[in-house]
Amino acid sequence: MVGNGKTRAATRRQFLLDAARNAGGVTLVGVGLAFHAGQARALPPEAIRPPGARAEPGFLAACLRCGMCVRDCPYQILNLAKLGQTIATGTPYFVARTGPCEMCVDIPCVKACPSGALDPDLTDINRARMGLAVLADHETCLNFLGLRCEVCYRACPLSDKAITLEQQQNPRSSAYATFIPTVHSDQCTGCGKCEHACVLETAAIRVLPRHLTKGELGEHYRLGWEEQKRAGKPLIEGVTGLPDRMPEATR
Amino acid sequence: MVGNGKTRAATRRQFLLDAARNAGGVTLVGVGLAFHAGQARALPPEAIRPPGARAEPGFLAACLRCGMCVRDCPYQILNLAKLGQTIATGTPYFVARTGPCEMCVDIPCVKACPSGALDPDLTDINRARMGLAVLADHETCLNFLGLRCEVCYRACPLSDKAITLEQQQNPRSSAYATFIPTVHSDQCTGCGKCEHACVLETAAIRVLPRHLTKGELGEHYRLGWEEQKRAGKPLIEGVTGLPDRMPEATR
Amino acid sequence: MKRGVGSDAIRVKGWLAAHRWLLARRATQLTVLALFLAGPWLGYWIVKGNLNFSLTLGVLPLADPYVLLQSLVAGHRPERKALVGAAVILFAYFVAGGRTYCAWVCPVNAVTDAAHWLRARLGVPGGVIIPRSTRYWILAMTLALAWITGSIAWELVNPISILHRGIIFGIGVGWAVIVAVFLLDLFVAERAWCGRLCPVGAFYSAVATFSPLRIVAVRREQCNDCADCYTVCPEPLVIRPALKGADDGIGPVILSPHCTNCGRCIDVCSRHVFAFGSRFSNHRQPLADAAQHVAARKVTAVEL
Amino acid sequence: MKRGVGSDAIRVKGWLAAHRWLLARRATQLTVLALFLAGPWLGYWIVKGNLNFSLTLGVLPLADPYVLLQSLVAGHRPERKALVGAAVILFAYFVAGGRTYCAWVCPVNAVTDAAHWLRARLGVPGGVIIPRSTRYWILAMTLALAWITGSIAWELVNPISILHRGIIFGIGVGWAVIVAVFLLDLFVAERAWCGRLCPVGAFYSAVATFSPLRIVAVRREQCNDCADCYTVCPEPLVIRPALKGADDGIGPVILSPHCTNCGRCIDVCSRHVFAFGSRFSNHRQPLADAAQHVAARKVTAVEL
Repeated sequence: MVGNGKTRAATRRQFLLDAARNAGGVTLVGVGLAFHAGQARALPPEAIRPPGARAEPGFLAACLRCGMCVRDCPYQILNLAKLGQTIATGTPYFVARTGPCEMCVDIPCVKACPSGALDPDLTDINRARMGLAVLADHETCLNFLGLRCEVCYRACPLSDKAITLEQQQNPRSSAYATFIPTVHSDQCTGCGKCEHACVLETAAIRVLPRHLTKGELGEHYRLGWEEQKRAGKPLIEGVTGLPDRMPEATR
Repeated sequence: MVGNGKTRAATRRQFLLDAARNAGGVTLVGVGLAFHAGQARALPPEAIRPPGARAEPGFLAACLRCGMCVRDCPYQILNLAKLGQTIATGTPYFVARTGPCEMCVDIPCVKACPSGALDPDLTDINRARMGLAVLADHETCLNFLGLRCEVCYRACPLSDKAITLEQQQNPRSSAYATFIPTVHSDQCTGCGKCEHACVLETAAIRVLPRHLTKGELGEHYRLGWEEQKRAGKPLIEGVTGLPDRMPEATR
Repeated sequence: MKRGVGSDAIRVKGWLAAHRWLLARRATQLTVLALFLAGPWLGYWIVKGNLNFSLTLGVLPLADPYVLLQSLVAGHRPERKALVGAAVILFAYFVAGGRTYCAWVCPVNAVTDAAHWLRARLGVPGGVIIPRSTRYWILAMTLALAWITGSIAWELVNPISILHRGIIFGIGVGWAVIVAVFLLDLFVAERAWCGRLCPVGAFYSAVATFSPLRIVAVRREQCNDCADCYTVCPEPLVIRPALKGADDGIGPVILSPHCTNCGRCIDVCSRHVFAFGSRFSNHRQPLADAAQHVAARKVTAVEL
Repeated sequence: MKRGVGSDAIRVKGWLAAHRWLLARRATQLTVLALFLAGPWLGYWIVKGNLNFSLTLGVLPLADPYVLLQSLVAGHRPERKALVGAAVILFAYFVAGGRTYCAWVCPVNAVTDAAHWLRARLGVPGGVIIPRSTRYWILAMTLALAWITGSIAWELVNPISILHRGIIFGIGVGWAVIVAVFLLDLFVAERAWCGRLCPVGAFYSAVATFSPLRIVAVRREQCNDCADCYTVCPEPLVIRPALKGADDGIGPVILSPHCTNCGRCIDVCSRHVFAFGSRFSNHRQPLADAAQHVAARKVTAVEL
C-alpha cells in the first residue's frame, strides 16, 4: 500500500497545488467581501439603532440579524435592513421621523436580544443613548421665530430634563420673549420623539449620532456656577479686589 | 462547408449554453458588485466633497477618480479615498477639522475637474454649498458659556454674513451678555473653517450635510418682519383693534 | 425508450412510496417555514425570529452555531440565550446528521433543487468544475473575515439568511441574490451552491463527522446497478463505499459527512437497498458474510 | 536537456536583440509611471492625474474612454475636457492597436507577468478553465451596472485604477486587491486576469478591431515550428491563423484584436518570422505564392 517516494512527492505536490488554487480563488472572493464589510460599517446617520445597541463595530460583531428585537417592539418601529439599503443587511434600526422609540419601561427589545448586541445591562430606558437630539436649524424652529410651538418639548419623554425651554429676549421686540427648546446631552436618550413631533415640513430638531454633534471642553475648563453649586457656597470669600489699571492721565 | 441542420442546431445549442454559463457566472459577480455600489453611496457625514460637487448619486456617476482636483488644490486639503475607507474608492473629499476649504476665489479644484463632477458653473466660491455649519453643541461652546471666544466667527470667510454674533442675555447673570455664534444657512458655504478653528478638544460647531440638519418651514408660514421689510412699511395701517374677551365678572 | 430515473421504483413500490422521503422533506421544509410565518402572517406566535436565532413558544431558543461562531471570532462574547440556542442546534444536528439541515430545513435547498431539475430538463452539461473542498476554504475564509473585520461579514451576503429573513421580514432587492444562486446552479456548475460553495453546509458537514443517524445500504446485496441512486443524490460520491464496499469490508453505512440524509436514494431504489439506520450498523455485517451477499446478488439479477 | 524558451533566438540574435521588445515594453511602462510620479515625488509636473484622466504639460488631456463610457451610461454628461481626452486616447489606441495599452501601459501587466513567470517556475498546471469570452460578459456587466446603479460601479474594484492611483496617491489596503490578482493568475487559472476577465482589455480589443498597426508574420515561410512564440504569447490563439494560414490564403497579419502588440513573438523567434507592420500587409502576399513558401520552408528545415 505504501507508494514510492516519487509518487508520494507527486501526490503531495498535487495536493498543495489544488489547495493553492482553491485558496487563491477563495482569497479573491474574501478580499472583495472584506472591503464590502468595511464599507458596510458606514451606518447612515438617519438610521438609529435600538436602545442599548453597542457602538457600530461591536454591534456588527454581536448582532445575529434574527429580528427578535423587531418582533418584541410593541410599537413596531424597528426594521431589519434589507439588501440594497446602506445599512448592514439584516440589522435592526429605526428612523426617528417615521417612528421614534416609545421608551417602554421594560425595554422589550433589549430583553428579546439573545446575543447581547443590545446590552442587557441597560435596565433603565432613561439611560439609553441611541443618539442625541440637536436643534439643528434655529432658522426654521417656530420657537426661535417667536411662536410658542414647543411641541418637541412636550413630546419629550424626559421633558424639562432632556429638553428645557430657555427664556430669551426676542431679538425683534422687547415686548416679547422667546422660549428656546434646549437639549441637555446628559439626559437625552436619542429616542427621536422630538424629531418625530416637530411640526415643520422637515424637522428643525434632529437625532444624530453623538460623535457627529457633541463637542468636548478642554479638561482645564471649570464652570464657576457649577463649582459653586457643588461647593454649596461661593468659591472665594467676599468680593475679590482686582488691581485697577487706569490710563496714566486719570490717575 | 454548410453543415446539416442537426449539426447547426447542436452548435447553436452549445453556443447558447456557453453563453448562459458565462452570463450566469458574471451575473453572480455583478449582483455582488451592484450591492457593493449601493452600499458605497453611504458617504460618511465627516467627509466633505470639494466645492461644486454634485449631489452624491450624480457625483458617483460623474467623478472620474483622476485626482486632478487634489493636485490643483493649493492648500492640499483634498484626499482621494483609499480602499478600506467608507468613502467610494478614489473620490475626493476633505475633513473640516483636519483641513478646511480655504475658499480660493479662482476655485482651482473646480477648474481642474475634467468631467463636471465639480460643477463648472460654480464661479463664485461664496456660492459653494459643501455642507452647512451647525453650532451643534451649545453646552460646550465657550460663547454659550459666557466667554467671548468667537474664534469660529472670526475664522469664517463670510464673517458677519454666514456667522453673526447674536447678543443674548446671560441666563446666569444680568450683569453680562452672551454673544451666540449664529450660522445663516443662506450664506454658509460649508467650508469648515469654523469647525477647524473651534478651540475645544472636540469642536462644538460642525459642518454637516445640509439634508441632515436643515429644517423646512411649511409654505403657509410668513415672517412678519421680513414681509414688512420687503413691503417697506407696516403691513397693516395703524394699530389693529382686536376684540377684548374679559371674564364675565369684570365686564 | 429512455428509462426515467426512479421509474423502476415507482413500478415496484408505487408512486407514493417512491417519493416518500422527498414528500416528507418538502413537508418539513414547508412546515418549518410555516411555523416562522404563522406569527407575522396569522398572528400565531409559535416561532419568533429566523434561522439565525429563534424562540419557540417563548421558551426554546435555537441559534445558528455557525453564525455564533463567527460572532465569537469577531470578538463578541454572546449572552447565554444565544449560546444555549446554539448548543441545542449543535446537539440536534449532531444526532440527526449535520447536513440534514441542508436537505430538510434550509430554504435555499428548494431553489437549488429547482435549478437542478431545470438543468436536467434543459440538458445543460456539467459546466465549470468546482472542487467539493472549496466550501471548506470558504468556511475558513468567512471565519478569517470575521476575525479581520471584527464583524459577521458573511451575513452581509449569506443567501440562506437573505432568503429566509427575506420571506419573513421582507426581502427588498435581496431576490437578486437568490436569482444569482439559481442561475449559478442552472448554468454555471452542477450542484454548485449547496454542494461546493456554501460554508453553512461545510460547517454542518463538520458537525456530522460522528453523527449516529445515517443512511445505510442495508440490502446492498440486492443492488441491480441501475444507478438511479447516484443520479438523484446531491453528493453521489458518498454512496459508492457503502454500496459497493462489501468485498473490501467497507459499509454498508454511508459514513461520509457530506451525505445530507435527504433519503432520495431510499425512495428511488426499487430493490429496497437503502434505509435510515445508525452509524453502528457496520458491526452487524462482518466481512465473512461478503461471499454470501455476492451470491444473493446473483440471484437477484436472475430474478429481474 | 530541455531547450529553454527563446534560447535559439538568443543564440542566433544575441541576448539584447532577443529581448528588444520586452525591454522596450518595460521601459515604456516605467516611463509612463515615472511621468506620473515626477510631479508628486520630484515636483516636476509633466503629467498630472492618473490613467483615468491626466493632463500633460497643462495642455494635453487624456482620458480613459471606458471609464467615460460608464459615466455616460450612468447618466452623466461629461465636460468637454474629458470628452476630448477620451477621443485622443481612442484615436491613439485605434492606430496603435487597442490592447497595446495592456502590454505597454497598464501597470497590472507587470503583476500578471510576474505571476505567469512564477507559475512557470513552480510548474503550476493550467487550473480552472475560464473562457476568453468572459471578459466581454464582464464588460457588458460593468456597463449594465453603471446604468442600474447610476454610478461608475466598476471603478470601486478595478485593479488597474486601484494600483495606478494607489502608486501615485497612496494605496491604503488596496494592495490586497493586487495580491488577489497575483494569486489568481499564479494558482487559480493561467493568464486569468488580463486574458479572460479584465473588461478594460475587452474594451480595447473592441477598439482594436480595425487597428492599422499589427504584428505580421512577414517571413512565415521560415518558421521552423519551434513553438516558442506560442509559449511566450499571452494570447496564443492569435498566432496560428497568421503563421500557418498560408495554404488557406490567410495572414500573414495577426488580425485578432486580442493581440496585445507586446512583440514577444518577434523577440523570441530565431528565424525573424515576425515584425511590426500594417494590417494591410495581407494584400502583398497573394495566395498564388503559397506553393513557393512551402518550398522555401523545406529549404529552411534542411538548413537547420
